[in-house]
Amino acid sequence: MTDTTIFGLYAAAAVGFGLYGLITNPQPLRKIVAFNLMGSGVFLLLGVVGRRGAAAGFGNDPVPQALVITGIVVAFSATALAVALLLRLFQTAGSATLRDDAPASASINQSGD
Amino acid sequence: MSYPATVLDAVTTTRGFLLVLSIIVPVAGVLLAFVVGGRHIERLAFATILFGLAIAAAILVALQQSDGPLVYLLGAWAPPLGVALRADGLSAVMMMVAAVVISAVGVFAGADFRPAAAESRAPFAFWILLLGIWAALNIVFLGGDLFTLYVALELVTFAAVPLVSLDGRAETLQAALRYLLFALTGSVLYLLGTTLFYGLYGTLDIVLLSHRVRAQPATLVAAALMTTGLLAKTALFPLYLWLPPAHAGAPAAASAILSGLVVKGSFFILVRLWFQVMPGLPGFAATQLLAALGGAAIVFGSVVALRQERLKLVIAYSTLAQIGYLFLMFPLALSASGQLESGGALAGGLLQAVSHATAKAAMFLAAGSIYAVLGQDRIAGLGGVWRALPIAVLAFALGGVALMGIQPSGAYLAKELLLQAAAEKGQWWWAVVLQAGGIFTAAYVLLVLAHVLAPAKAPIASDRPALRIQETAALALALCSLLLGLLPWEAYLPIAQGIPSYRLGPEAVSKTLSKVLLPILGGTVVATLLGRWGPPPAHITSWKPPLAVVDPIRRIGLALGDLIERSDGFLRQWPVAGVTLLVLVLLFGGCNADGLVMRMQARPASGRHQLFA
Amino acid sequence: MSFALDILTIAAVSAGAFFFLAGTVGLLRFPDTLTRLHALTKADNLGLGLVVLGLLPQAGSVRHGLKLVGIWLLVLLAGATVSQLIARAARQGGPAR
Amino acid sequence: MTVATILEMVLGAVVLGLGAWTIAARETFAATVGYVAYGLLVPLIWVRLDAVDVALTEAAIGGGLGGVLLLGAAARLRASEPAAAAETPGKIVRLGAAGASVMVAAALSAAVLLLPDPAPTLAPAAIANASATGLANPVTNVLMAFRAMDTMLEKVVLLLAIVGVWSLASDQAWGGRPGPRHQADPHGVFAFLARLLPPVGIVVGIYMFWTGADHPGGAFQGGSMLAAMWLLVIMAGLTDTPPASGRWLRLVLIAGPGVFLAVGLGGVCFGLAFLAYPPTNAKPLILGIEVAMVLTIAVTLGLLVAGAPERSPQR
Repeated sequence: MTDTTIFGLYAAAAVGFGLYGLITNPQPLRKIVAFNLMGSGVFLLLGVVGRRGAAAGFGNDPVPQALVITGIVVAFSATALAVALLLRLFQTAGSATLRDDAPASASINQSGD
Repeated sequence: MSYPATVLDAVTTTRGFLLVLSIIVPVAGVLLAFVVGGRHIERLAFATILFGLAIAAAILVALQQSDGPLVYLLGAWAPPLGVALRADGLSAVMMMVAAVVISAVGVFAGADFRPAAAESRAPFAFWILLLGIWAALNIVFLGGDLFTLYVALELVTFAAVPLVSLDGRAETLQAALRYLLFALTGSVLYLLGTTLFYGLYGTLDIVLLSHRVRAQPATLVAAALMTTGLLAKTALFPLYLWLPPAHAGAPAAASAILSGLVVKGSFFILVRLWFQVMPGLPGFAATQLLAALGGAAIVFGSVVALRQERLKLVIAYSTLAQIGYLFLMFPLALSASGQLESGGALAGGLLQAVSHATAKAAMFLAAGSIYAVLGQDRIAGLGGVWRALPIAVLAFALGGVALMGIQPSGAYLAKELLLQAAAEKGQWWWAVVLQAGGIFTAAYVLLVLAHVLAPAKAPIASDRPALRIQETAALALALCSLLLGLLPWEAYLPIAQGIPSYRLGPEAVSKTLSKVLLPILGGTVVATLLGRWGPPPAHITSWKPPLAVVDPIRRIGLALGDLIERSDGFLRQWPVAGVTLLVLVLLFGGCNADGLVMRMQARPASGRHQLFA
Repeated sequence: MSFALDILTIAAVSAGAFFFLAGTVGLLRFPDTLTRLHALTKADNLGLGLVVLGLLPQAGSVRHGLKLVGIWLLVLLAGATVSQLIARAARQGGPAR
Repeated sequence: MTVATILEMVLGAVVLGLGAWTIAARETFAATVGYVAYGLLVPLIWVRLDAVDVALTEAAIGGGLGGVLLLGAAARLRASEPAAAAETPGKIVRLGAAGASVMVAAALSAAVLLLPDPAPTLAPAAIANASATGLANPVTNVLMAFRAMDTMLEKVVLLLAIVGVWSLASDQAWGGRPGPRHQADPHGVFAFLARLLPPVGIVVGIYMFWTGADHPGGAFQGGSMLAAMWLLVIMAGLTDTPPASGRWLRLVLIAGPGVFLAVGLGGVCFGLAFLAYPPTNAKPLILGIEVAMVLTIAVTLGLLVAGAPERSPQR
């Protein structure tokens, strides 16, 4: 087992932690953190893939690196949008939860417009 | 200057630039609209839409004249280093549908999102996001690289989520947040699979992958992750927790886009993945599982739709059912060794997507017109609405009829093609599901129509008059869907035999009649048994004897409906949906592994050719 | 000469590592915010300073050496400011950690 | 087993432990603090993977700006905590989730172990074609030439994220200044830092961008550095966020994708292809795009952290 593979296993574990947090944490902000953890696991995996493809004098295949950089920016945009939604939801509803106990027909019927 | 090509199609074809145009025109529209803002944003959007519509049409024409897919190598860099755009028949058709639906929605929204003297929030966001979704969908349809498709998927999501919460109410904000978080989970899974594909084969280009992908254990993991991620974004049962509140809560124009087009984006990538990226990989069990989920979606979505009290929720749950319909094609089109076997089934699946896109957009727009006039959309309160909004009601009805699969609608043609494939393969159980799907659809459409056509309980107190242009936009889309079956699809979709003809004759008439009557009669029965009806009007005494007969059966139906509605509430809880998501990953991995063992012995011939004309 | 410089490097970096260790132990074990901050600043200022000092002979060029010193100075600045802010927040009954 | 391997295992274990902490911590604020620490340590792994470009990006965007965003949200959401904690799913669901997560992670690990050896790579192809751009940093080559489409689209992603965040404003606050007005003691230590650091930070940011042509660095890294400096000044109350309706602000926000698009079309006009650069002028053209992109990225990232417009432009 090479040291690169070790990082690959860590990445898989980070994805696993992220998935668990995303599913079980009731607080949306924690879900967002878990999503980021999961994302970072995926990016690490790409880094490991790139590292395995080290060749031609490069320590890391540049293509996966570029994908990761694009991916990080996309993930950041997602985080920003989710946080803004969450803050607005908290401001409007006074609570921040994804729970939807009421039957769907009841939850949308008081419309303002 | 470019990297030595390893594939035959790695050259830009003539008129390939049309593909670039179809992406950068809406992108340029987004950028300009963002700067201009203010009062001119709507006109700018209209100009972009017209331009885009023309490009989509031009691509259809160009594709017919070329003898293979249109290809454009971005920056003249050939894959695997570069990224290619490719348009085959499937992409061209989907692009045209997107253009048509967006045009109609644009006309409809022109009345709702007309900016006032100063720039205001909702129009600004709506028009930019509309163009953004369009650009993103075109990339989804054309992208030849799995990572470019990932970015496109994210673009779709980022444009779609704010549309859900455009009116700013707490419920819609919550729906948007759910949608965003679940969709993000799906895209992370997709990206994971993409990563593994790169690690395995050193390319993300779809055509190159189709040559290189072999049935290996790591490939199965990648495929399972990507499939499930895309299912979460498509909202296939049981991963639909975000769909009903998001689609029903958004403004009508946005709902039409979300239900009609957005879910088709991830579905389209799934089709690319299963049919092109990894031919020979999905096993019998995996395709059956996919279609079984589809079948469950039909039953679940339809039954819950029948029990909704609000029109927009009926339509939203109908989307859930219709998404299920899209997945019935997988076992019919793919052979047991995962190769494309029946082009007709694939064409049928795509046609179903096309018909649903137009019909569902029409229905949401019609519902939006009704909502705008009545100020509410409770089904029980829809009596007499056809007097106030005859065109909207007609649009809704025609959209419903088109969805049921009645001649000459696109859904009819789709159903015929799928039934044909089911008969050829001897998988009769899918034929049953296909027919049941039509009956269920008829049931909720008839249920709504029965209320709409009933006499008004109270005179309609209208806030504002009906806008004819909005109703007409809805009607145009509904007519589109209804007449889709008459178009020459052979040029774009892999339909081997001629399409079932429409020649008149006594035999044809009786056959047609039976095909029309089956869903309508079946639908009436189902709607009577499972629907929510108020007490019958007391003054009609003739209702009593039949009611006495129906009552016990109806009670069973209601109990069944209750059960399904309760499981619907259970499945829509976040933790449950999350666990289901992971279980599906494992199931798909397991199903494909099952096929893997089979294929280890008999590896398929390397006949991995271009599947699509 | 280079041997002496290597010895200096080893000594300084080890000392720096010790302060980091001490600072971390303090962060985990001390009872309240202010004492924890006290421990942390040891790691930031002294620990990093010693590490940078130890690395200077290995830097190779003056430019790289200046970059190293620049890093230390920036961390000093940021660390000092943040400690102040945290301490003030702690005194005003903010987030107790 | 070498010292380096042991070091890597320990580093990975610490990072993973922090990751687990962000999931397990009881308090949301503590979890976000844990995430910031995680985000600052992950770049070390990236350096060990010989991907310095990514390490810089991850530190600046993942750890830095992402951390600010999450910490700010955690502070504003503190009141929602008890209600959310009451909704923790039952033991069966948690066990099920844990089991399923472990199995998916195990499948993923198996896939990692089964990756082919020798691994496929595009590094030689990237080298062979580097002469077309005249840039020595291979990652910049991939981002700006070979996969330029992704990079351009990602700028559109950023813009749509801005539109999405702004669409969450109330109708009255439309066109107003994003985020809350920060108050700080103008003679306090924070204001002092906000005056002292930005000149240095701006130089470093521009350097990171400039050196990205040939060495690790680039528009993203430099842009996020500039964004951080801007946010620092805003948070110290020395300046305010610009009104969202400003014409200049809008122009800056589309400058990156706009210039990218224009240069891409220029490639068509010169008879090459969309997003192709004429070999003689490739480097200046790419740098031109990157200048626009740095500006756009800096302002976009800053505004994404600031949030939706909250205050009318007059106040």
